[in-house]
Amino acid sequence: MPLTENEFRPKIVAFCCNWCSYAGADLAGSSRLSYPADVKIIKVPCSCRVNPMFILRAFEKGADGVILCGCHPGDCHYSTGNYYARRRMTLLFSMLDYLGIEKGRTRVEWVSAAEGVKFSQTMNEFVEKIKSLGENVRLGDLRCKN
Amino acid sequence: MQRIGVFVCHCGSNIAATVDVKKVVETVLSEPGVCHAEDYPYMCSEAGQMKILEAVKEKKLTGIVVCSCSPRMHEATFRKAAERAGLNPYMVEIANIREHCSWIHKDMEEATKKAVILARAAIAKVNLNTPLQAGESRVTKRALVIGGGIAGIQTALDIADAGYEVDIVEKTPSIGGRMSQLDKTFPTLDCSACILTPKMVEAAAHEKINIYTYSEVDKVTGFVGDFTVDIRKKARSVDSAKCTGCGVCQEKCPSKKSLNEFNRGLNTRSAIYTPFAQAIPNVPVIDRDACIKFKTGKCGVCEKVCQAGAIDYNQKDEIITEKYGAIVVATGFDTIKLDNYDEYAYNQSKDVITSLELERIMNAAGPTKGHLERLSDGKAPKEMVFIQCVGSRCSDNRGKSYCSKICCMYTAKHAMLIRDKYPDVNVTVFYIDVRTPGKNFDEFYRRAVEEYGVNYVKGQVGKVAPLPNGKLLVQGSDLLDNKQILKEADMVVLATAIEPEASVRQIATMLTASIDTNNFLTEAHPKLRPVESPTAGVFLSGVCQGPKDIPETVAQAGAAAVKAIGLLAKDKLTTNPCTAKPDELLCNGCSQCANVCPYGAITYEEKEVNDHGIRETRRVAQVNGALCQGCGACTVTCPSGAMDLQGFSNRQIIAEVDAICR
Amino acid sequence: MQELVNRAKELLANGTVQRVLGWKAGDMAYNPEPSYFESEADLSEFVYDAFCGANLSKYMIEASKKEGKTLVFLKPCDSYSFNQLLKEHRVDRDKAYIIGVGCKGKLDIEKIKKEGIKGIESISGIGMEDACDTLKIGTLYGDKECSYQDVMLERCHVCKGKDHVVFDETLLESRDTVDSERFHEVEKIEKMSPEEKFQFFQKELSKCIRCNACRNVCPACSCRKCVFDSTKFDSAQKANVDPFQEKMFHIIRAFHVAGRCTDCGECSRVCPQGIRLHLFNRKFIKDINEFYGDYTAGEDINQEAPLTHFEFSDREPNEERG
Amino acid sequence: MKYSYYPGCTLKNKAKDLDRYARTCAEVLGFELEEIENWQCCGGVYPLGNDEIATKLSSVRVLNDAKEKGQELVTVCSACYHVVKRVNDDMKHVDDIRTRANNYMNLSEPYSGETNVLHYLEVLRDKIGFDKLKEKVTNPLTGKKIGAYYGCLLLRPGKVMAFDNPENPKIMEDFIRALGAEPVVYPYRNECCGGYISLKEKEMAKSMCDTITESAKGFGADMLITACPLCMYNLNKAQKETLPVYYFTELLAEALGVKEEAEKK
Amino acid sequence: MSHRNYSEKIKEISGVNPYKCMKCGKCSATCPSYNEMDIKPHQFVSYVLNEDIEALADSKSLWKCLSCFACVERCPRDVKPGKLIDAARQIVVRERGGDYLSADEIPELLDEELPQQLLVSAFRRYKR
Repeated sequence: MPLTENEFRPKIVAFCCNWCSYAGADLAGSSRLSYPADVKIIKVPCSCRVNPMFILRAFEKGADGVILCGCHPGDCHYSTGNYYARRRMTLLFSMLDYLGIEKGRTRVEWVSAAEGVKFSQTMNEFVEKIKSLGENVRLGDLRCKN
Repeated sequence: MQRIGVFVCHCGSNIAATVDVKKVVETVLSEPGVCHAEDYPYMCSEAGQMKILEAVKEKKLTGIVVCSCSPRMHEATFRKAAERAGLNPYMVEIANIREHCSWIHKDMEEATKKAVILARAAIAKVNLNTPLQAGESRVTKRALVIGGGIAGIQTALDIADAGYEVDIVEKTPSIGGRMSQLDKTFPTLDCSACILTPKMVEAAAHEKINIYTYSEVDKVTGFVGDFTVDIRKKARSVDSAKCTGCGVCQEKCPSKKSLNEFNRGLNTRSAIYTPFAQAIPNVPVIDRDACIKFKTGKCGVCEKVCQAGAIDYNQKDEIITEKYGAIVVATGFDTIKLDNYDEYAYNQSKDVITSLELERIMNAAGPTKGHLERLSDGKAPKEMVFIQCVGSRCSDNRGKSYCSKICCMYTAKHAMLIRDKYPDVNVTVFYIDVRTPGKNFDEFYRRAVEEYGVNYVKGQVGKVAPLPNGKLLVQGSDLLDNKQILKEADMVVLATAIEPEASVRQIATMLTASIDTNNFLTEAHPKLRPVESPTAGVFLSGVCQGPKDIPETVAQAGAAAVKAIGLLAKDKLTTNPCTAKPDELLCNGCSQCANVCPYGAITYEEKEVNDHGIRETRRVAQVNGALCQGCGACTVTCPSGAMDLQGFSNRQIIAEVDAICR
Repeated sequence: MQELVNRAKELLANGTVQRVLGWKAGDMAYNPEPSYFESEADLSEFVYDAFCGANLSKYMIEASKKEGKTLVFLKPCDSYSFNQLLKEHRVDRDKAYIIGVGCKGKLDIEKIKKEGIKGIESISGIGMEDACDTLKIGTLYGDKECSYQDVMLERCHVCKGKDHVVFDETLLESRDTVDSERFHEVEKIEKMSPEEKFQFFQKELSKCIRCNACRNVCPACSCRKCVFDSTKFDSAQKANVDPFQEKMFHIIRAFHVAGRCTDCGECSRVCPQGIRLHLFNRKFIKDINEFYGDYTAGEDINQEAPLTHFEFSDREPNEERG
Repeated sequence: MKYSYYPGCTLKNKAKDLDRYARTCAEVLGFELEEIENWQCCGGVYPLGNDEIATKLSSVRVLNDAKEKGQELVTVCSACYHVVKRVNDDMKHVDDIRTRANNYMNLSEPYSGETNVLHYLEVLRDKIGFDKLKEKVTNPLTGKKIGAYYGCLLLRPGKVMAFDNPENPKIMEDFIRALGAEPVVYPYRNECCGGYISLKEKEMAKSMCDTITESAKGFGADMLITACPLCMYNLNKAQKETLPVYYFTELLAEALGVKEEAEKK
Repeated sequence: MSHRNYSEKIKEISGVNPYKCMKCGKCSATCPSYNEMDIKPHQFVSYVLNEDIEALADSKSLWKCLSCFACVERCPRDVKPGKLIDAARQIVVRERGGDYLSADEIPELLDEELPQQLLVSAFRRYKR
């Protein structure tokens, strides 16, 4: 998609676990299933590696949305990592909602190594959602916004 | 401060057509720590790697960022190159500008911008990288094969022939699997049992192979080279050591009404049974749900008639714990349930059958002793209709989205065999496409048409309606003649889609091997590593990975064996150095991290520490590097940040976040 | 109160304990503070009345490193905190002699001041032997009166219960003080629109001066070194420089104590800016109860903690509440 | 138990029988059908086009009425059931239709598919239970061999209607069994009778009905039952003499011994 | 509107993605009106894809489809040929006003038993 002026282009950080979701993103790539360039992926070994600090940090530095992708429950490479991640993120997201941060800015999605289509779809949806929410002003360090 | 070199790969035009690599090079040069940047058509080539080696030497680089394909492709390559250049291999980071950038974006400006950001994130991370040393772990020289069908048998034989111990775990009372249920095999039409039985016997007789039938895998712990597996040997109620396999117990057993699984439920068997004549081991089991002795306490006929005294009603499930270096999954397939396809009247009429059921009907040991007859009235059919793609190629959630691959060939085989043995039977095959890639396959199909006069009609069937006269009205369409066809048939055979054996889900979960939406096990790479699971030490054999015919299954079984042998041949494995590491001065000793560790890698020690001059004994966490697999669960549980993950440290990830959000 | 002093003297005298951890009278009638008492003489300053809200359990971390046993007085709610610290191996049960003391609800001086009572010189009706229904307050401007219940700390209105979960012996009777629904405030906020929520917390948190009083008093927030003081996350901060950092600090602080916070309410009690910090912790407690079943930190040290445990069927993070 | 009841146009006119037997039997079986006030015709056919909004509104009104009363909505006519249930599904799942329909309706609270739509047969199966029904039968229809004729509208599309297995349904057979008669299963019971085209394509409809009735007779049916006035019309047009067709409610009334009572209404 | 636009409109109204069709012909095997139709159900998608809308609009099939949803139910690719033909009919009715049924011919089509819903639905289907 060519860049047009004045169009809001969100900053989106996607944490992907090495075993399923990062591979799912690779499959989306090798299958040429496009999604907006606004999404930047950070590889982590497991969804349970993602500290709420990372998510808040991303928002602080100007991210408009953060998504965490991991193996489907039951399929974690480390057996149980995504279960812990699920509880942590459930509580964190609920807290952010409680603080008045738009719910759609955070998301968890389970994407397997075989789900290139799902990865691409998820990212397309997420970008759309963030675009509809607009710029993140409630959770940012305003100095980071230019 | 690191001295970082950035190497941007064109990947031919894969990257360079969408990402302005020169611009990337130019832009990253101003990043902190970067003192060298260049691009090259193929960084992964020997010449490309030499570029890295030279730059390391000339510019005294301490860290390397390669902007290229996914780290899943070439991270290992570039780490090795770094090692050749005298750097620690873990001073390399990959910016994935192919799969995550050039391949999914079309606009060059946009893709280039993104590539720069991804490079920045990798640079920011490398700035914080520290050299890591890989540890070592031992390899148990024994393999486990889960599933005793042709895939499992072949894999086990090949591993055993290489000189390693192999255990086969098979959940049914005999090895043999689906292939033992087949009558003839394409494209040569030789008898399935004739070629399978010798393999079964060979496996049973092999001194390196140990077979656990009527057994299941209960629990798997550990990791590549060092798995610990609990195998549940289900109570057979027959002492294998004493049983002579005479078969008298089965003859005399008064409970004969259980559906015969081996014959797909088309006839019945006794409560004490061996599934088929060539079963290995030739030792029956008692089906406790059907056995009168177990249900009422009275009976005991088998015990009375057994001269060997092998019957043991008190036998209990037994758990065997064994260590393995490699695990091969060969769990095979089943046909799908047809409850979603009642338009084909499978549930309404006995004369509508699946192809696997037809195999049993055609087989001399089958429910009709090999005579082709209608199951409703025993009459010989005159008109037979085959329907292809039943449940395959369906994207409507009723069936499977994939092609089951074997149906075109076995349907041609069935049609041919019927026309050969019963020339007065007319055979019509309704097909969508006939797919016969394979050596001598299309010729085989054409023979069915040209030599045996099988009537192939292009068009799917819409409905099969049982008629009051006992026949089946097949309503199909002939797309080539643009006609709707109404055909009265005596039997209808459904080429039913295949799906992975249901138990594979549980097994995959135990092995933490990933599985796709259709329950097929995922391979480490769809083209280049097709017999390996992404989980190290776990290999895939046969249909559990995707639909396959027998020759393909055997080929893959051999390939899986080779991969397993390659692993077992090693004495030591280098372990992932990206493990958790506690900062003893920050550790509270609260044990929360140990509670979430799936490997029991964290223990606590009362240890004297020197905290800025204060010497005291504290309870602090210790990580066993050989056990830790580096998931990072502990790091988030730790409130003080004392526990960190090497290679994915808090600061490294935060640096990446900052670089992306900048 | 004298009973407590007498018993403390006994235990010191017979060598059971080396020291006593209790409350010492402050310079005003309403500000007693935690203190060690090493001798019989020291105990003359000991006080236990309606202003002894301070939770002494956290002090037991340091006391556990000292020679010999420490006698500690724990109110019912404090005993949960102690238990939680025990679960996390932060205190040594063998180094503690716990006297569970009764509680009739503790008072909030800020609430008394809000009643318009200024220039306080003396307060009576706050002893454990008193009826604790009316306070008589001597001020520069004459005698005033106010209802005991009206000026209780918020936490006492929603008290977890008046039974101690860990103790060696108990002294003094308690009185039930619950008259509010614990999650009522949280629910009220949950029902607000996102904009209202945001404004509400923005207003609360913008008062924060990052004095760290909440962190220092919290028995769960007892890390040797806080992440906000270390370089581990590149997150070392002293004062908040922007509205985000206030949020970051308080969200992470609440997250770090989620599943461990006993809702002792000390954070809100000590906040010099009067920020209702318990609203964060209580939100997590409410969610944990709703999503994963009722859980009270510190109640049972053998129970699996909600964040180091899971069920296969746990809810999904994106799932709507309902 | 009280349900909102939507009879639909034909049940007030040509298919009065279908309606009055249903009501009388409901009384016997202990549930109440409270007719929705001022209902409008559902249109008889579900508007398939994604951009059809106005044609769906009468159904939305009925559905919302039931929602406001906090009741489930019961229909007897297959066509009404089909239309109302599919519109309800749209309101639940299709954002665009929901938004636009609600814009038209201007309700105090937007309707988004909250009402549960039930066919009378579903009430018998899921709420009363065929076992209970069997107990209430005073005049079992022993010896009768009855073919159930489902037609299209009750069953398809299976994912939306979720009424029964669309290719091999059994609810009417179970119903017949509960009345003490013998169900006759024949393969054309879910094939179309010609339905909507029979106004102009009388011949086509006849040939389709012939296939159905021949199949039923071939498997030994003495009579057919249906829940649809349109099917009833088409089947009777094609033939009347050899295979009588009844509304299922008529046989229900007969088995419950209230047929005559119902006819007086 | 151009043919392309009509084709797009049909896809929009029906919500059908004709590219999903794999030409298995199950719809044609299923259709009870097959013999009455000039353009067969499995061909609908081709006409839409080829933008041959005129032929589709003039086709008898538009008026012979029963809307019995059997093709929709059985289609293994979720293509819904029935929805496609209905959308084509919608367009014809909307554009041309619908000349398949006129009010004048109604009386002679009526009989004693004819249920109301048949009339109502006929007008819904064939008229604007």
